[in-house]
Amino acid sequence: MTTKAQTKTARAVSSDSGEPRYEVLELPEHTVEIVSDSGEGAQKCGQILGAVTAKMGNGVWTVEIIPAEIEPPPRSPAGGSGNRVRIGSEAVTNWGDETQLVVAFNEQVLLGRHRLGALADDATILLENIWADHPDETIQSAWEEAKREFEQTNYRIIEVPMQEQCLTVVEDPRRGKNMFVLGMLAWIYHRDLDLCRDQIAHAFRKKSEEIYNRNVELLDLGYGWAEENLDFRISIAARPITEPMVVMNGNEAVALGAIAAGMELAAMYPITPATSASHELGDVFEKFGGVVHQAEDEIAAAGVAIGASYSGKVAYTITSGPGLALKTEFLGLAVMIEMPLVVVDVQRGGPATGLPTKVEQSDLLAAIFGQPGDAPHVVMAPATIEDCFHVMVTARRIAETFRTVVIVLSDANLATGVQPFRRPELDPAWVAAPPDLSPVPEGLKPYEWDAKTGLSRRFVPGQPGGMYTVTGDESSRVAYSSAVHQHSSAMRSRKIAVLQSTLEPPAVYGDDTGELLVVGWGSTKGAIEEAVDRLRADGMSVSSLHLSFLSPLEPGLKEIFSRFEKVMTVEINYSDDPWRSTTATTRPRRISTKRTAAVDS
Amino acid sequence: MTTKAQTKTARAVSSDSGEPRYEVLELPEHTVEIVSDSGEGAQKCGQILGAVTAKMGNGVWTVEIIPAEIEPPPRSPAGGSGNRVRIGSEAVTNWGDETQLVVAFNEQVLLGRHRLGALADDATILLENIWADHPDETIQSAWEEAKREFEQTNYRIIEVPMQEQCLTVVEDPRRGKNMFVLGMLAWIYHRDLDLCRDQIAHAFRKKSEEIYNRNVELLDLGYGWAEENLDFRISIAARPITEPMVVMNGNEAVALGAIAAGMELAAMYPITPATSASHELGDVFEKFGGVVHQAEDEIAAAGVAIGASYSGKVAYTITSGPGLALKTEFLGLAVMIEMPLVVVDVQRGGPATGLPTKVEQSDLLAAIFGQPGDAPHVVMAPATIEDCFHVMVTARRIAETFRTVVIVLSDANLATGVQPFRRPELDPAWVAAPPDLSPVPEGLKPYEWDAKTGLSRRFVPGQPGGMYTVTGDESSRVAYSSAVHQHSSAMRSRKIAVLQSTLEPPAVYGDDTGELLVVGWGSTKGAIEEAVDRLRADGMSVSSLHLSFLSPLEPGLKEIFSRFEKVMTVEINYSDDPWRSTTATTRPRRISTKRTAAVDS
Amino acid sequence: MTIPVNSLLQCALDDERIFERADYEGPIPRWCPGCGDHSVLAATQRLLADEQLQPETTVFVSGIGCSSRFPHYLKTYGFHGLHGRALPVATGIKLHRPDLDVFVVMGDGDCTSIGAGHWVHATRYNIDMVALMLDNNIYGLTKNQTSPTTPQNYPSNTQPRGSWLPALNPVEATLGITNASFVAQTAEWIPPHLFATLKAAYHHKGFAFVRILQRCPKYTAPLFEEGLKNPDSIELLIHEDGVMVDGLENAYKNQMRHDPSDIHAARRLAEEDGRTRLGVFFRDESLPRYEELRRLPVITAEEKMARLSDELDLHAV
Amino acid sequence: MTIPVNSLLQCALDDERIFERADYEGPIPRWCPGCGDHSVLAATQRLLADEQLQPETTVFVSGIGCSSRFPHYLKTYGFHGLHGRALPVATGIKLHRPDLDVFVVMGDGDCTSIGAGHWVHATRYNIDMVALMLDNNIYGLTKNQTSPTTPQNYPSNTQPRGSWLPALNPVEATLGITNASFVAQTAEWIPPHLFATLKAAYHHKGFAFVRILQRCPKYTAPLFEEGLKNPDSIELLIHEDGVMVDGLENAYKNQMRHDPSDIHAARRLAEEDGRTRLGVFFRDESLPRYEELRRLPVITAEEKMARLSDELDLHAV
Ligand SMILES: Cc1ncc(C[n+]2csc(CCOP(=O)(O)OP(=O)(O)O)c2C)c(N)n1
Ligand SMILES: Cc1ncc(C[n+]2csc(CCOP(=O)(O)OP(=O)(O)O)c2C)c(N)n1
Ligand code: SF4
Ligand code: SF4
Ligand SMILES: [Mg+2]
Ligand SMILES: [Mg+2]
Repeated sequence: MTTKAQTKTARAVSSDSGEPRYEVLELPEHTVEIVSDSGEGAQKCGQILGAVTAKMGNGVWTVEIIPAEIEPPPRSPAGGSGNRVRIGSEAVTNWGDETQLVVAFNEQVLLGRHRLGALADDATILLENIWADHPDETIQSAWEEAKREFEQTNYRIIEVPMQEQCLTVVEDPRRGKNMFVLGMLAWIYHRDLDLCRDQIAHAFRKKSEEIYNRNVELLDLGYGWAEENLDFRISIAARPITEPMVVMNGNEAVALGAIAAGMELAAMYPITPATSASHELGDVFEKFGGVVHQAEDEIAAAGVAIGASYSGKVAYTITSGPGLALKTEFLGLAVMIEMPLVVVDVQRGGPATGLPTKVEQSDLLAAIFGQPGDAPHVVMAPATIEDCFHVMVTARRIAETFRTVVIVLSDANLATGVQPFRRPELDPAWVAAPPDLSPVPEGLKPYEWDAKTGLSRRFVPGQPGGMYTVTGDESSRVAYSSAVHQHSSAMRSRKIAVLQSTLEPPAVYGDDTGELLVVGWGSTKGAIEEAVDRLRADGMSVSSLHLSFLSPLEPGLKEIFSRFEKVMTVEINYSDDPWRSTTATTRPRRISTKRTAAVDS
Repeated sequence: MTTKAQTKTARAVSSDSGEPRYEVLELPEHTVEIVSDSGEGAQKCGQILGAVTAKMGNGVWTVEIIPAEIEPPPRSPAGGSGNRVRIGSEAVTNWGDETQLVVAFNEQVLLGRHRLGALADDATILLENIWADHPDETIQSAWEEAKREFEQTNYRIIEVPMQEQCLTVVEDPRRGKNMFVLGMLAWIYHRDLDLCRDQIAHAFRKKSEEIYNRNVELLDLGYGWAEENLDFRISIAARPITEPMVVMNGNEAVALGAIAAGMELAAMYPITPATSASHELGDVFEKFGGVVHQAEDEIAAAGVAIGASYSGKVAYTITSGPGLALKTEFLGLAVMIEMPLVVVDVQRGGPATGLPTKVEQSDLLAAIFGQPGDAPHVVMAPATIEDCFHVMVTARRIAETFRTVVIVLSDANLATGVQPFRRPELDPAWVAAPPDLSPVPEGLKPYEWDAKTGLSRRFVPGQPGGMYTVTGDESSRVAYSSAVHQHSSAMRSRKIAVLQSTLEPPAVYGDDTGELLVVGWGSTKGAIEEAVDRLRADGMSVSSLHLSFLSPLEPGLKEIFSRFEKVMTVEINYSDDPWRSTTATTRPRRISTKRTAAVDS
Repeated sequence: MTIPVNSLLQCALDDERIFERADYEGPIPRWCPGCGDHSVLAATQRLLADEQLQPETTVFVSGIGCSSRFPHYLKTYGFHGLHGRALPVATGIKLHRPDLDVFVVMGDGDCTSIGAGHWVHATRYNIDMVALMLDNNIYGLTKNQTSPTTPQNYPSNTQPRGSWLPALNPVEATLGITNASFVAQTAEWIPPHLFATLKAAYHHKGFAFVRILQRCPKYTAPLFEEGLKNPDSIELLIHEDGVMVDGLENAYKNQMRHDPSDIHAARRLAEEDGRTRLGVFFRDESLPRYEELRRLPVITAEEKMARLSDELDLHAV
Repeated sequence: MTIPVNSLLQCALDDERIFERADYEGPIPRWCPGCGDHSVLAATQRLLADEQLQPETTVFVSGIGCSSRFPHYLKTYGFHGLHGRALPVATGIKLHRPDLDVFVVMGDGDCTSIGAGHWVHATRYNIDMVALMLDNNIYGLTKNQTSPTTPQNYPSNTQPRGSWLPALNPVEATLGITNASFVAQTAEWIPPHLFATLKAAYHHKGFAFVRILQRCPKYTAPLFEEGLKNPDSIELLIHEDGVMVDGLENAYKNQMRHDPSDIHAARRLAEEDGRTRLGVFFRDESLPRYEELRRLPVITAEEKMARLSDELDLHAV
């Protein structure tokens, strides 16, 4: 046995003779990550583990560890690629705290994760041991140096002869380790091997039978090796699944949600972390009569979506911060001409190129206030991956009913997080009705707003008698007077007020009154509610409130706030510097936290 | 005499025999406008009247009446072109209320102004009378119809045989009426004829002596005609000018201010109402070593300005709302790379194409919050035409000192308004020092912020030892960790806090405490302060406060607000619909007025 | 879009309406007297009547500029959008609704300056529509600023000492873009030629780019004097596959046969050499059209949900 | 800008430093193994040393993409800006500081898709700088989406059933733009040709546009196989005024004399016909350069204020 037990151990594990060779830790939850050089397949290993875990009835949240480069040099701290899986006995709603169990394919990627503070101080680490005696001396000494750095920690490092083992089955261990690791983890977490095999078959469905067989062989090898050599297993209770579930990431949910909403045109320009939604859609949209148009830039993507909406069914455009910036002018136009449009902004770190693969919620103010001129519109934020699906149906409906722009603020956390959720009960009524192309009744004119609701009829090309020219030029459309402008401004704002009046006040999570109310929106919901649970368990009087609409706000907030002594917001963005002596006035002041540490990669 | 006195008269004018043929009204102020088809020169007439008035020591505010089309059809209500001049015995700071005296070259353009509500109910109107007996019957009947519409009002309409008179001097009266009218107005307002002749000479300095002579002849003709035929004159006291003054519009002031600030590159793309600043500059900038670059679009204009700033002296870009929208992404970059940059936004009505020639202050929120990502920067607003000059000097200095973006919010009101102000005492210290190209001291690195101030040194190409790559990619510049991002976010925000700490609290206009405080910013200052004066004269307890900085805010506001029972803001933009039931929370709520009526054209 | 095509087709077949020119006329245009935009509008209305296009299935998309006010003066559907962005909007319309007849009207600044990127890509997409660029060599609406097509040394408000660069040649540039399928040039002051060119563009299957030389008496009158006064400065390119106008032979003596399938000849003829050439430079209907490569099945909401359910199965736990 | 030019010039004359390649080398590049960007970087460093360019007066401007990381790996000044917007930034630098040597590095998406409008206009401005387009026929950094230069039918993540349109030909397109003054093509896997082309571009006075065929082993390996394995698929354009590389005759048998002053021949040769042509297609130093048309006097702050005072006089009351 080549495993070398470290002197430091995270947990006391009995290994006296006579007792079972391993201890089973019964835990409510556990977080594991697999990290390798990119191209070694750690991501696939994590994905399969996540899927199997979901099928077994555990709560699970999977998130990718993405290196900054396409293919960073091997064995570099910044180059780690992989997956992080949080497994729970109850539903898991966020990526949680530090990682407790790490499988690392080399000590450098481990070092990268360590330096980012991503790992629990007492983490257990399963580390490929081939590097210690590597013929290349620089590698040997890098190994030694890393080991010294780890000695400052309480990690329990278990060296695993992954390559040695894999070479008994495959020639190139780079193409096999991941399934060997999957086997180890299956043993540790008591995963069902049949389910593992099913998922392997699904993952390699486009590959040959031979490849499937080899991967299963590696799986069994890892399982067997762990059984023989490891001294701990982890058991996390699961509830049997009683209702049909699906598992996917937030971008896939957005793509499928768009289909469910009956949208037929997605106009986009590639940008991380939004693009994968269009990869998913590009693959399947055709079957639904849909088109993914990759435009020459984000401006054109907005224009194409607006042109498509104008000519019939509501279209959408999807992007991230820099692309949202470029669409600004077109969004103002869409508000002015009251053109239904859905815009998905999958937020990343900003400003400018910023941190393209990292989560941030810093596009909020730009989404609400970014368009020059008075341009009232709707901003919504899904809070979960399930929401990412349903928000598209709602957004499309609001856009169409209120002839307005709906910006949907997703983020990198939702986009790359993978989670099971209740399978949507598909309803054909979600699909937009075909536009009415019947003749426009005599005498009906465009811009004849109902003064009470601010709503007016949209005429669609093809409708006899409806011919007119939409324009963002307030003057050439009606007249060049301030009374006209005042009225149309009122109408554009009023319909948003009407929308607001149809919304329900949000529900407080926790007690209805108390000392502290934590207010959030978007992908922080799971984390905030879990924090509230923990604090309440500690006896603190904390509740939380999650906003689904950022503009207009849901009604009743003032009343809810008044029931708590203090109200704070938690957002992943940077507010004014506390140094700042500013006082009073109308500027939004937000308390915020940067919370990118845990899964920073 | 062809003048036909109307039955309705605005003021009782004694015309008994024995007394003087005319009455002199002694007034503290009066507002006159000259309106014609475009191409008939009413604008020139108004400009000369404004300049003469300023030279005589009166307060004056001149503003253009601009038709929506380049060359609208003659005699159309929407086609009126001209100038509006408000004359006072004290300084005049805004365009005031309705017009009291109108000179109209035809009844249709008068109708246009009337329908916009631009005229006082008891206005006196001097109207060209050629149309009444025009050979074209449709014109005759249009005249009759218009006259009927005017009968609903209390206007005093005096018909003037302008064309008939002018034909005694020129062949084409379209090219002479404006100077005839200038003569009439010179008589009415007791304007100095020598000054009028000087200004005519200046206005036609590129034309022949013959043209000058003919115009002076027309001036005298109009003066004489008025003297013989009119029954009223207006006398507005003036103070002799004791200090040197200049007169110009806000766009010219911005252009000359940019020169005074030592800026050497203006990058722009044409857009109303910003373009005229670049016309002015295009004419003179070369003499100062400057370049006006008309880029292919607003995005490129921003990029060119940033590239120029990067390579040395701070550059600026100038635009209006739709252009600001397009620059959004580059502004985020400039904040991220801490590149000094001045952006002038001459606001117009929005959103989208909106009302290109009309004033609005609706780009405020987009200017402050429009950039995706956390992008703290500076937003300032000149309140007067004089400010338009000086703000450029301040903006350049702040941009450079704090390595930040400064957005200057001017508007169509300032851009086209003409007003005399104290001649700037030019100071060579305003001019940016040439960038320091000496070697960077050993060991000094970019992004080495002073943690207290958030400031760091900018390395300029040409400096030996300073070679590095600026980047908007937070990861490729330092490292891809949340700690780095947190720190750099803090530094980018802190320097704005430091700037704020250097600002003075704004001064309250009126009493320091009271019932109501009116808060404004930008071009509304004159109007707000005049309103405060009037209300205080009526015994009301009202003061006002004008903000020069919108972000960061000047300090001490909370304390000032606390001294008043109520605080309201007055802005030219549309806030939420009052229908809206929203409550509480962090959204800025603004009380606003649309105030485009008075000079709407 | 999937729904209305068939029913509209049916409707078109049943349609017994006959349209006169007046049926396409909107409010009185607000261009300057003598502005060339008037002529283009007139020729367009003639085309619409000649082709009996249904007003309700015809869409004019424009940017911002004097020329871009075009749609307001027609009684069809219109989209007067953003400066420089007419082509993406038109692309969206045609991708969603291939049954509509789409015309795009742009100014020279609109198309070749702020809209240059879209111009390149719309040409490349080769979607079936007519794109008219009304080229007055100046920014009209914003009052006299240099445009990319302003001739070298011609002064404007932003370049008061004359434009610094030679004028961009939009025909040459479009001919350089891969997948360009129809490139023509005409002059609005020769109405029969203008009409014939619009007609050829309308009948072309693909993206038909027409540069129309357009007088702006307000700002660029001198630039069009030669072309107006001296017909010999103009050369007409004639061909059965291009444009042939009976009756112009006398006024325009310079006529040259040019086969629009010859891209090399087209590029040579497009070059600046003192002559103004009018006609179809290039035309090729065999090139791929972006919207056709994406044929969409028509499916109902129920079918959609059934197929979506299949997709969800792939994600099932 | 007005100030430093003279002193820098003096400094350059006094300069006795000699630069080695290593003096231009920054941190280890983070591109994939085998990525063609490595070769371009190496050739560029060789050029800098060969020309003894001062690191502090040399600026590399880029957009966003794999290729746009270029400036980080050099020890000169660098500006890694926004996707598609390298050219306006470079324009601003060179307008303000004609004394600097400016190089622009763009990807194919960067330059021909989102940056297309700037590409057209930078070509037209003809400002003295070198513009390199690293063309791997794909979006690399964002992981495999179709670019305008992706060949027809080649699949990607956004067009999984293959690109719908034929690839845009950037050389042909650039040659269509009025005032284009230098257009060349090279391949990074032929280092001597790459180097010679960069050198010619650097010595050209004006805007030198170089399309570099660049391998992306990660996403488009098959597209470069033919060019790599079969030298006969390549034809070198040779001329004294273009690029001539001794020693390539044996490996690359197809050599063709082409005079880069001949725009017609250039356009023909640029067309897609199965051969990959490398060399200088077109070159003309007589065309106007935008930055030169705007010569700026050097004046002091005091002089400025004196002249500004004269301007104020015109506005005096
Ligand atoms: C984003 C944006 N930038 C600038 C403008 C201002 N603008 C309106 S029309 C125009 C150019 C007009 O020239 P052209 O396109 O040639 O059309 P023309 O008026 O000559 O017909 C400009 C710059 C605008 N409306 N929007
Ligand atoms: C405004 C904006 N849109 C999109 C992106 C995302 N993005 C980054 S690089 C890139 C394209 C990369 O392709 P290419 O320009 O060909 O360079 P390569 O990576 O292939 O070298 C895209 C779309 C961005 N950073 N900014
Ligand atoms: S300015 Fe020129 S283009 Fe515009 S309407 Fe007048 S003549 Fe026509
Ligand atoms: S993805 Fe392609 S272009 Fe990018 S670094 Fe890798 S090989 Fe090079
Ligand atoms: Mg034009
Ligand atoms: Mg590429």
